[in-house]
Amino acid sequence: MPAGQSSSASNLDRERYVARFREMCRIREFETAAIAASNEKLVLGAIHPSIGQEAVAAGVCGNLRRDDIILSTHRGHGHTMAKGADALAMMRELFGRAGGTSQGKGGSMHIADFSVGMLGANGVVAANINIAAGAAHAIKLKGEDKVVVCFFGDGAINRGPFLEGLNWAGVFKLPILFVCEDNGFAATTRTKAMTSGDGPAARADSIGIKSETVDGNDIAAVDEIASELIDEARRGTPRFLVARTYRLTGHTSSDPAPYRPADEVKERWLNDPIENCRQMLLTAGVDESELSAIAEAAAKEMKDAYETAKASDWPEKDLAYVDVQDIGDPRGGAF
Amino acid sequence: MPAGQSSSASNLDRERYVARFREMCRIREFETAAIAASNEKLVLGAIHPSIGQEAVAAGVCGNLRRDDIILSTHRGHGHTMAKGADALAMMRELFGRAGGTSQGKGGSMHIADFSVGMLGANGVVAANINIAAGAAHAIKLKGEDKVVVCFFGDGAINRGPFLEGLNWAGVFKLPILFVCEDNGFAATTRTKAMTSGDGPAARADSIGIKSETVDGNDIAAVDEIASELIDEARRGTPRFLVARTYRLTGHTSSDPAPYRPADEVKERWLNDPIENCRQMLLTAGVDESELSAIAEAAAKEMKDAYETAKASDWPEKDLAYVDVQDIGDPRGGAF
Amino acid sequence: MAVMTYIDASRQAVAEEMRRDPMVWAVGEDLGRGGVFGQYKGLVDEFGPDRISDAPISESCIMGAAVGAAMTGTRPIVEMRFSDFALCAVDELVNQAAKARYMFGGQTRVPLVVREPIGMWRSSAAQHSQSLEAWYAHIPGLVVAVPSTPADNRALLKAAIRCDDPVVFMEHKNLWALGGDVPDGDDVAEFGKARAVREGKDLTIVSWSAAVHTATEAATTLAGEGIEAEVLDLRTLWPWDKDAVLASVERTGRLLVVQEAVSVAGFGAEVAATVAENLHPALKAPVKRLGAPRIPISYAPVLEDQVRITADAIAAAARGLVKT
Amino acid sequence: MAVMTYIDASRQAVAEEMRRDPMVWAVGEDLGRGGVFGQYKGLVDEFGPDRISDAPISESCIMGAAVGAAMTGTRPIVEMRFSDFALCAVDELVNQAAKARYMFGGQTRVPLVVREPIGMWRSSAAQHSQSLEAWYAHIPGLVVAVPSTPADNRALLKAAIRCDDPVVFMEHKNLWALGGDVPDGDDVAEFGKARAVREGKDLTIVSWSAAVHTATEAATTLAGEGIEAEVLDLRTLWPWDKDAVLASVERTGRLLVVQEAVSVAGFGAEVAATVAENLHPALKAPVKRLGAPRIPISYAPVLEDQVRITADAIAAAARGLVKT
Ligand SMILES: Cc1ncc(C[n+]2csc(CCOP(=O)(O)OP(=O)(O)O)c2C)c(N)n1
Ligand SMILES: Cc1ncc(C[n+]2csc(CCOP(=O)(O)OP(=O)(O)O)c2C)c(N)n1
Ligand SMILES: [Mg+2]
Ligand SMILES: [Mg+2]
Repeated sequence: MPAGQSSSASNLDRERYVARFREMCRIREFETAAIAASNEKLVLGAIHPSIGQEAVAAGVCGNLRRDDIILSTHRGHGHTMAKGADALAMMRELFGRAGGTSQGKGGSMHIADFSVGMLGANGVVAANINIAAGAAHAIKLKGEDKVVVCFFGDGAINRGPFLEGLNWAGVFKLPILFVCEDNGFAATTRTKAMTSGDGPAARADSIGIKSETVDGNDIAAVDEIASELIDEARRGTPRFLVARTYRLTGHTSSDPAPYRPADEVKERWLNDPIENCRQMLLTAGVDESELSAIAEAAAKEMKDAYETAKASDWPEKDLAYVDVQDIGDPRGGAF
Repeated sequence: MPAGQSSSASNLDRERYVARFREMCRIREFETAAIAASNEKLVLGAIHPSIGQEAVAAGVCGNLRRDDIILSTHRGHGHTMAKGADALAMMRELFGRAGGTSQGKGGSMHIADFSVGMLGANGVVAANINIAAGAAHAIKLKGEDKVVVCFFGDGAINRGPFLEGLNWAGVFKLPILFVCEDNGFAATTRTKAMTSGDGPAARADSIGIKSETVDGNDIAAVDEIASELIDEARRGTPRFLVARTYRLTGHTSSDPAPYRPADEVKERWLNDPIENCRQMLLTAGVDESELSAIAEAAAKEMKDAYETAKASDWPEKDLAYVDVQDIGDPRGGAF
Repeated sequence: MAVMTYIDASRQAVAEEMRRDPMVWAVGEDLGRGGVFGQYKGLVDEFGPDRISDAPISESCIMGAAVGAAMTGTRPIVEMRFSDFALCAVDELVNQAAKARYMFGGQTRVPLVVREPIGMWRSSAAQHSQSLEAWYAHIPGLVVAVPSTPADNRALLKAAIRCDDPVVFMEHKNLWALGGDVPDGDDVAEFGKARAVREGKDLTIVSWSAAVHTATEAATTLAGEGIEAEVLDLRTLWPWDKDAVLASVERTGRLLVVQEAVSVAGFGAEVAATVAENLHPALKAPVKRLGAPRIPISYAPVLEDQVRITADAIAAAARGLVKT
Repeated sequence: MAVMTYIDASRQAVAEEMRRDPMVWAVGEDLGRGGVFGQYKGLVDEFGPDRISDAPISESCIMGAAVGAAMTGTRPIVEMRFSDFALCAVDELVNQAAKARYMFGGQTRVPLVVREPIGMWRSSAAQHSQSLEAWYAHIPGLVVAVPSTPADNRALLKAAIRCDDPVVFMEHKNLWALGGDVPDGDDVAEFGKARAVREGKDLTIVSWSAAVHTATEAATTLAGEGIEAEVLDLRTLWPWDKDAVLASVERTGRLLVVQEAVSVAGFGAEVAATVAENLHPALKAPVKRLGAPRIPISYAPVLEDQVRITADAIAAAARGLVKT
């Protein structure tokens, strides 16, 4: 099947896409709960919702094994959850509580769960690209049968690591798939206005990393092309995927995004990937009630996560001095 | 005339190419003298000869006005001289003497002559690319009728600034010509081995900076395409030129370059751009004696520069404390 | 005299200097919509998108291009958004901007202002909270400004924009909303002049940036106990007002340096060492530094607080010194 | 015991550790041909191009990829060629490598050695001569090693390669050719232990890297005049051997810190401040630092020398202290 076209409804693997639907609902509900918590000042640091982009996370990560690796960005909840991280531990992390994925030390922008191969979101745009190349390099050195997926946004393609990391992957023939989530914006800026040339795919191709472009709001399309590219990447051909999508919320949960017309956003909501998926499944004959039950279960799961996180303890103070490094007293000269 | 093809000998602008020949001879002789001085420990810091690449410097810079701007690399003698810097002042700089272009503070790797628009060689590969973009940005902001030429090597295309600077030039539509001197090597490494994809031209095109490729050992070809691209760039369309050439010496004057076969080097010497130019001029009817006289004059000029530099004073010690910055006492806490 | 916030004072400084000199321009991500903290809000309307310029996410090029544009007659103000992101542009700042004038033997100058908001601010965690002012104080060629008040933010930023050398201008994120009196007119600071926030005879507290306020709070507490602390705000770390600090400590006989940054190899070490070198016989107590432990900054407030200096800690240290 | 150069000692350390642990690998520009100074000469023959790996000119990716490869079970040695070029990879080192273990709550470690040759060396000028060790000492999460002898270069590099945290390993370019005794066998240094180069009762000279040799030369001169200087080589700046320094100064009553780096905000300030804080009553003279003026490093030898500390200057400063 050519890249970027989804299966027709008739021969759809229903179980597979019901699972993807569930994952997308869980991500949406997780972030909805997190935004609420942020508004209530229960979550203190900035959070960057991926609402509207869930199909990319679910479609790509659904094709990975547990010991495969991903690296993510500031907008990393979806990827992390889709890779298998525990939602409650993630929620606790956002609340800065004990039992958080990183014991409350990282928060949303540094969400990570190494136990499921999620090697970290990153607060520095594009910094994850070189790190991901290195993780793939280690796989090659060790002769492991794993692959790395590195997610980043369309704004990241203007930073040096985009060039350096892709070149590295190409030179060393590393098992890595780069996924550029092209949501049209870099914070308040339309990315195109600050990008010269034809964009991520053209750049990747010129660096010898063959690209495909997909409708990032079509879960089946993402799922299929991701499966293909991940297979290739695993065999040592680095690949590149551009997923065209849209950030339905502001840049952060506190950004009302006045820099884009209300009409544009309204129209984009009509292309909500979760609703798209639901329609696809309905067309394929899945029961509406089954899907509603999934959506409700997701909502309940995240509501519970929110409540449990809220009731969780703060981390022990002394944890501040743990895991700095093995040697040297960090307290010297301090207050 | 299509890019990359030189004028046929018959309708050659002889005066123009005699001038280019002279410039190339001067560069060759300057560096020959500098290498000798380096072997004698009269020049202390590393020097990176551009022997074999003179046609790029002469062909490109010959098309610039005095107030146009260039930025260069560690291998910058040729560009600097071709832009009009005084050879004796440059030689003094390499010797670290008073009267050097930078008063002996910079040396070969930081050779610069702002009075002729030469804004500096750079000790950091690719760092000049962003600086050059900024110089072009200032031209645009001020509405000046100038252009910037930024030289760099094929190894520089793997550093982040290559991407960032080209993108910047494209986004802001800056008057700049990027010239990539592709000599096949980055220090002891064959650049291709560490470069993924189709190389500088493909990358530039993908960033929206249209490229041309030229035989960098053919002075007429370089001259013609440079003239064309500089015109375009001056009008606000950033352009890119790849000049294929070869570094006939080692990476530095003390590098015997054992990492490449003697045969390869021998063969490349048969494509010496100066000899190519001489043959072209002879074919066009220029007297052999005229060309010999030019070559000899260049040799004498540089021999004299060497002798004068050698006899020049050291800089005044206190100069060390000058031009740090306008405020603050630099001596505080020092020995 | 007007009452104004720290952020508004900076915006006014930029606007006034841009009116004064058409060669001044600002460049950074999202500036056309006011910048990430709103420091540039509205400026694009007055000055247009060429002079309040958006930029790609390319810190290295923002800084590098500014070096080129500064060497060729313009006066760029570079916005790094968070000082942490300036770590993507260190070659451009340290190897290029700081050295160009010297390395080229005085043929050029680099009148560049690098705005790098620093410091801890509501759970911003390890990559958005650092205070690395000591790094830049160590680099020949750089000026380092660390304003603590709206008045200083305006006056120092104006001075920075007029300075012919590169200035690292570090505003503290937790001060954006702080209000204060700001003199009218063309109030341009002189670099290297400390401000006496408070006079006192018992000890000298030297500080800068947001920590000045914590130090001042501690001094108020101490005053209630009969301990009179002199509080000096350095305002710039290079040049720094050695004379004022030495004169004060000569009088008080005691030095306490208070900084938000990591104490180890922080700028406080420079101040303490200088005082110890110069005033040994006059010291009634050992010099003392307070700074953060050598740990990254956490997200969870309770852990983040472990890195946060408090007025209590300062007061306790001051009491300790005075008792000696 | 064998006599060996500083560079050979480092090569031996790398080779031995690579034999010992198949997860150790080195990556940097030109390594396949031995690296720019020949530190890796011949290693590719034994270990192959995957483990002695060339790299594109991409310092940011060399460092960043090493972070990723270190988090996933390998132990990369990263070659930065000149410490100045490491300024192209500061985000990767400071925001990523140094913070990952902490920021991710201990889920990972970054066993990474960053080799950054430092220092002045035959007219290398402003962009190839810097000594920025103080920067890294200021960054939580980093170990900083600054060996001054062949034996230490081998033993510290072995320790660095075995360390589970990132180590900034700064060799001095001017020491490559220095010969010296190197113990046989598996000599692995303990970080944070100073070496007493020389004992003495009249003053303590604290130094590190190449400056240790200049300090020792001065101490020999001083001994001829009856002044016995104790010379301590810190060997690592984080952790640094505070105990040894304090014990020595407690005995001698006098401290002189000697560094090649810029004095202002250099690591010498940390040492001097710490001693002044802790030993004020025991000091017979004020603490004193010697370091470079705050100027970039010139190309011309006569100007470069203005930044170069001499044994004479050290001896003069020591005499001044002892007279007090
Ligand atoms: C190096 C760096 N520069 C700037 C920022 C501030 N910043 C955070 S997210 C963002 C926009 C990123 O855009 P994009 O890569 O398209 O990702 P998206 O937010 O759209 O998911 C910016 C500029 C940063 N985190 N790191
Ligand atoms: C950032 C950086 N990394 C490494 C070096 C060391 N170095 C100097 S020149 C050079 C090779 C450059 O190759 P290329 O760009 O092709 O230029 P050429 O030497 O061939 O003219 C290298 C690696 C440097 N100067 N700067
Ligand atoms: Mg985006
Ligand atoms: Mg080359």
